[in-house]
Amino acid sequence: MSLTPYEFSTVPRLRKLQVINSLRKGARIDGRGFEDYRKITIELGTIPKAAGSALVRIGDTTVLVGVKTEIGEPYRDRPLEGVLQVHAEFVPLASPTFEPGPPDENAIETARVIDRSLREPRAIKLEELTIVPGRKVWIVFNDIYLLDHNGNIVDTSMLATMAALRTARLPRVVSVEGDTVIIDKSTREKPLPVQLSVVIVSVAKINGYLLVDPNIDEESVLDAKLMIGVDEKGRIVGMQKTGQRSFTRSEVDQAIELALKKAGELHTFLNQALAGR
Amino acid sequence: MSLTPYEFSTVPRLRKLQVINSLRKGARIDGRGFEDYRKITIELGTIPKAAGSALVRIGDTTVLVGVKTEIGEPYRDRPLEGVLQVHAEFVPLASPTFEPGPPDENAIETARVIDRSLREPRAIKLEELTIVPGRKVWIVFNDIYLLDHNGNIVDTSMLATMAALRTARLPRVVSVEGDTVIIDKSTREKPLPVQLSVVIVSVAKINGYLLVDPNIDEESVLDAKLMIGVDEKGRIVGMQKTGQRSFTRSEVDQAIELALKKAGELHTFLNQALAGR
Amino acid sequence: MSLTPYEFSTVPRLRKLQVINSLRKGARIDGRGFEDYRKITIELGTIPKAAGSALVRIGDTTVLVGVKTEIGEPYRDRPLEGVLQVHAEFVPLASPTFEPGPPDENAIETARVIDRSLREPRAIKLEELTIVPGRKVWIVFNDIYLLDHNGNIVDTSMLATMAALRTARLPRVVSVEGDTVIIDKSTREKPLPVQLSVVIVSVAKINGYLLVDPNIDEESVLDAKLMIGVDEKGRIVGMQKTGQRSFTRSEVDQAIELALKKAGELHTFLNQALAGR
Amino acid sequence: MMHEKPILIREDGLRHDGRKPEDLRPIKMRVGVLKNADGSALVEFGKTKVIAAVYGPREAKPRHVALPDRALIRCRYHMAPFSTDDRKSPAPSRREIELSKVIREALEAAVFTELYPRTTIDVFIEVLQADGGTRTTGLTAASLALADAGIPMRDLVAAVAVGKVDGVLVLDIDQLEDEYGEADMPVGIMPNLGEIVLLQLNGVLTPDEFRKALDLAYRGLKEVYRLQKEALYRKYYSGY
Amino acid sequence: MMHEKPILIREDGLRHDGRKPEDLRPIKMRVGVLKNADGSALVEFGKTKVIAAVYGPREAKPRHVALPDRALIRCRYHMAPFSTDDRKSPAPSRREIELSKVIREALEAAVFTELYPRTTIDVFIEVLQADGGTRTTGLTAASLALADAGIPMRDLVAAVAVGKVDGVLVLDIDQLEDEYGEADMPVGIMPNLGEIVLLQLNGVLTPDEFRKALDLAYRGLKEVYRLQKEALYRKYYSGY
Amino acid sequence: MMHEKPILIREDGLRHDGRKPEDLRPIKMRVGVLKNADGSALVEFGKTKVIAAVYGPREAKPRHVALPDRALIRCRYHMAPFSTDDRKSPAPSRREIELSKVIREALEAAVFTELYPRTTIDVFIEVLQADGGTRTTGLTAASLALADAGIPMRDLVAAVAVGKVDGVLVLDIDQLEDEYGEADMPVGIMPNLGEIVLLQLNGVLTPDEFRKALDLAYRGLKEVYRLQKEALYRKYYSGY
Repeated sequence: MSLTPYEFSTVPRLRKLQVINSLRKGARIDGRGFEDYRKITIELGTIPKAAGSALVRIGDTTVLVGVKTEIGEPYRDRPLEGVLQVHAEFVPLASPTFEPGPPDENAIETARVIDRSLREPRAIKLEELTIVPGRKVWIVFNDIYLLDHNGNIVDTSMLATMAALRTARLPRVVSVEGDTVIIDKSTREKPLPVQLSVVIVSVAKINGYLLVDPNIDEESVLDAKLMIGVDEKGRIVGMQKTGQRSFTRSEVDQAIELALKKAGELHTFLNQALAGR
Repeated sequence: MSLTPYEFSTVPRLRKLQVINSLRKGARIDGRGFEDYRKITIELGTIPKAAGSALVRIGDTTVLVGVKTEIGEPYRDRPLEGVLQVHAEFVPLASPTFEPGPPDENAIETARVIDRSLREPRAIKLEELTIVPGRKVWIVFNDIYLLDHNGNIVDTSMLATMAALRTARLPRVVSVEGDTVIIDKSTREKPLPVQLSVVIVSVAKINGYLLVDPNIDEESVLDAKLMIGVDEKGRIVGMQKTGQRSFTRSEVDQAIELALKKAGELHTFLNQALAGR
Repeated sequence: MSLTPYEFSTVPRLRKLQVINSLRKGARIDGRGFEDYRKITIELGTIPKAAGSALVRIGDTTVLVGVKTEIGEPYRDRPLEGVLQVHAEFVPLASPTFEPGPPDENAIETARVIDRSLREPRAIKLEELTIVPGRKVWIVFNDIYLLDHNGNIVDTSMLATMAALRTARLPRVVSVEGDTVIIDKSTREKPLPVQLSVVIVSVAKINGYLLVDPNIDEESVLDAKLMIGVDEKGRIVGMQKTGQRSFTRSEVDQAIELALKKAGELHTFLNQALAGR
Repeated sequence: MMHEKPILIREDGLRHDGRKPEDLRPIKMRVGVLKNADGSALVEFGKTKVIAAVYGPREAKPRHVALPDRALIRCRYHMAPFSTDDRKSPAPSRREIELSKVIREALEAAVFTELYPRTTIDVFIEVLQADGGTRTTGLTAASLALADAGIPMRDLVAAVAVGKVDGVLVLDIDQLEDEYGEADMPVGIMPNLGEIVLLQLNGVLTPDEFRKALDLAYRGLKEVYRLQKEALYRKYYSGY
Repeated sequence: MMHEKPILIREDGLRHDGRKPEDLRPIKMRVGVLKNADGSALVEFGKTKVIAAVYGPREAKPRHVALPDRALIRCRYHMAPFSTDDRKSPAPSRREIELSKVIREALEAAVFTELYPRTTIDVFIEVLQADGGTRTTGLTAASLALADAGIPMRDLVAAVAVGKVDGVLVLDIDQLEDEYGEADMPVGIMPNLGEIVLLQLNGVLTPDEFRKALDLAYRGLKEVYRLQKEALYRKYYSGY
Repeated sequence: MMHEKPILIREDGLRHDGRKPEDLRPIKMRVGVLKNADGSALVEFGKTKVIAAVYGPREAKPRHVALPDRALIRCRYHMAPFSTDDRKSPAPSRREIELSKVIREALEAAVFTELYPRTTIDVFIEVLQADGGTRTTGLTAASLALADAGIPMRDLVAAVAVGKVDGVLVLDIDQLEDEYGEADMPVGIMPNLGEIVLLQLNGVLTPDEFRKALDLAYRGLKEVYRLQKEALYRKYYSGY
């Protein structure tokens, strides 16, 4: 069951005024322009024991993604494909408002939006993850771990996911006899078959203004937000509106235009970070 | 853990008086006689995608039952029989007092009372649901979905269950090779092997009066209730006392006599409804 | 998540004073010396349907342990060993402060401390519980059931566990064909391969005094407690500090000396009880 | 494994364990067996062994569940993992949830809950060994534990299951008779008042058989009631 | 089993079920179908069948969740176990949790929650039969149930999914088109205001396709909105 | 797969990774690594990597858990799904529940909880990569995070595990030594006071070995303590 979040009702009026007054003057409370991301950093290989990993910061928002692989069975309706599982945990370490417990609707939504933005354009060639057709395939777990929540979790998580997946390597398959697959867990050999890079650009609407990469103060007062997945070819590969208010059609059109532009920059930044390793 | 229900303590005294005063005058608050059911309607095939389904109303109490079938393994101690599973959900849509969550003790009791009234007299020939002896059998899920709760859930649910089961058809088994069973889910062929029809008549005791089919106001003030399963041969195939007070022996005898009489009527009604399809 | 227990803050000051004043005078509130256990009784075979069972009382603290066995699969990293599972339930029957629900941190800690004190010194020859190497082994469930909680649950539970395990017998294996193992559950034949006896001595620290077998009043005011597993050879086979305060090094040394001494007595007592059957 | 149905009524008319159809199993009852609980009882019917404890009347926890005009009864029927043939998972099963309700309702009819508004009376039943009739043994034990806790009741509750096996109505069925018999009918009554507080039927009976089965239950429950009173007497009057 | 992809757009340009790309499925709407609920509606798009009920505004339970300045909306999207091809476990799936949120947020934008501070408005959506478009059908039904409950709204919410199948943009996709198509885009709007309250895209579209798909949705939603008003009219003005 | 036991103590007396028995692994500590938390620290012992955050003292939630005379400590030790060799399910395991308790009790002994009655101090420990000694690394990090949050303590807590491998007592065992060794003994102390706040033994030791193992732990903890103070100094006095 989904409930109106308590926070929505209790944002201090003053903060709301500050955010909006700032926008009216054409700037944001932290001084950025409407189309500016905060500073982005990408650290690769943070968790050497994982198949792939990346720590990404957008401003003070910090997400660690670890990719693990294991041998398992394919889904019954996809016997010739490996399995990708995307999970997100918002651990209580990351925010004074988080409590321990199973993933809440926000963590689930984050994981599922990212999952679909990977799955729908077939960013990973899952068919190359088959070992014994119909019986044994690679299961790829992409675990999103939010360490510090200061707004725009989804864009940060998508970047960290992409960086972790694109640098992930599968262990060596030592032998396959019937259904018995032996792997050498200590190895990292074949790269994960990632054939397409995807980023997500979230566009927030606050009092009629559209802006990218909302920080946590902006998120607390926004009317609505559009999370837009864009692949390296400039196609829209996923979208999700969130927030308690609406968009007009022309706002949606503007948001998409903005997202396509920023997505190009994010793709370039990500490629550079990966090239630099 | 089972707790005294809060409602029991907070029924308005006025309602209690109304119900009882009415009974003293030989009638019930809604004008019925002690031995009268509310109006019953049976709609068959409400959910065409299910193997069988029925929507039954007794007065304003509305229950939808859907029967699904799948291939699975038999219970270890019943290797030559199919599996029947009866579940009941009291979704919050159905009453202002219901909350979302796993089935509570009332839903569980309802499902189990109905399950036993089917299982004990072998209403379904489970042995005919075997596909590969000891390995593969039909699993039959009978899901009871309460949509509107206005009293006497169990009698309504049993009628809907019986109507759904008796009209259910199994998909075609396309091939069996070893343990691999292929079915064509789009088909509905062999009827479910139902060999015996069962109904449940609930007799309520209020201030010493016995009456059938209590409505929700009567249920809120009743002393005790006897749910009596009766098959088409007039045998008692299940029984459960509920409620926070007791029955005398002679009250039990009267309740059974009443149940046997009303059960005959319910069987006739059900048979007519099924013949009319 | 672990929380400071509420009880810790709300122990009546008077009780604390009584316990401490008593210790100052060299005795304990129930008249025992610092190194005295309360009266211990061991009843064997309380649950004849279990493979082994024992009801042990230390003072009024009562623990019932039942051992069940079944056929199952070995752990993947221990293909040639049977499986031992130790669980503890603190059912609400046992104390006015217990509530129904899954095992809390205290029950889990108790089970795990006992589990390790058995597992680390290989008290049970798990390799003798293999039936089909890599495929089928005996699973041994050691269920600790606390019936009356009056302090020192762990020592009592360990004694009951040891008594139950040492008297447990496995059912007869009737036949093994491939992975299919048939057993005759009604039999009790081969003793469980217990090769080493272990006891736990808990030493409490209250206001600087060290004492064994704290009763429930003493537990409610203790600073810290050291649970020390000792095998029949006088080796330390497990240890766990609990409680919200600290030990000095020399207190730890004294506690161990005390534990070694009392462990010898417990071993003797246990052996006598088992010999007397 | 599927087993062949064993013979439940032998040629001499006796049951598989030598009892006559109208015989109870050997019964043991002991009151006041736990120190912490306000009341407690251990009851055995043959190999079935159940312990019950009562806490209360005490403050309702959490407070908002308290009832303004009576005590709230909280009842849990629970089986120890080692009580059954195959180890039982400790998580409450649907069966245990149903039986907790059925037993609670039986006790509600007996306890003068209206004497203790805003309090809770907790009844915890633990099945230590199950060999048929655990709910009736549990209910019998629970009513003793309530009496031991000094909680006023209209009457004790005595309970037993009757069954139909190989076509014969028998008293106090055990697990084997339950498993392979044609009907299992647990009955709980307040013997002095003659009133029925628990009644279930799992199986098939003709109306006539049902009446005879209920007669048989009443007859057995007279003896159960006698043993209950004796157990209370032993604790409270004999200094035992 | 993996099935071969069926033909979704036939040679004659029609869809597998004979519809034109811009056709809706046959739609049924009925308001006030439940007695207990304060408002309710049953909506069918083809074989997809969803019932929604609204309770409230009523006292928030538990009280501490209440909001000082508006009504709290609680929303549950839930699928009946028999609604799907394979039986669905009754426990809420991750998908159901996400959709409950997405639908709640769509309704928040429409309801004047500020009129009822400290209360709860409960929206319960039950999918009875799923054949594609259950979230949009559910949102459409929920907004009717809110209207039936007399809760003031800026506008009704009408919702439908557009999709891309065999390269063609089509309106109101069903399960087969969802499963084998290239994109599924659920859209919910307040038709009179023209504003978008729900928007998801599962699939791949070029920016140009996206705009055309949204156009198609708006066109279909005009008709959905008309049917919604008609259903309300039938209940409230025609005595039906 | 079962692996053969590797050689843990080489012929030259060194350990599998080249350390001497009394050597710690390379240690990194960084304080104040998170923005939201009131205090935080990242600590690495070799490949083991743990982050800890502290929130509080703050209002207890829910309020009824608050203690009248001291702060309530809530402590969670948790492993990231990617921290272990095989992916770990996010649901708390029995091991994590036990370690949360053991670590909480170690911290209770150090924190002046009596200074903040009715509040909560939350300690969240996340194991990011596990290679042996995660609980001691976590406790070490937690005490730094508490210091970083400005919460008064009797002393910092420094922790390390000693072990017995191939018959030799060694300091700061890693995962391989834990898995194939004979004993693992985590020790947490307040170094300045010399008091023990955490002590566990998983394995078999003679009383004499136990004393020597404890000596070894104390020796190593002197160095850990020095590094802790250095890390705090770096943040608070060096402007780093």
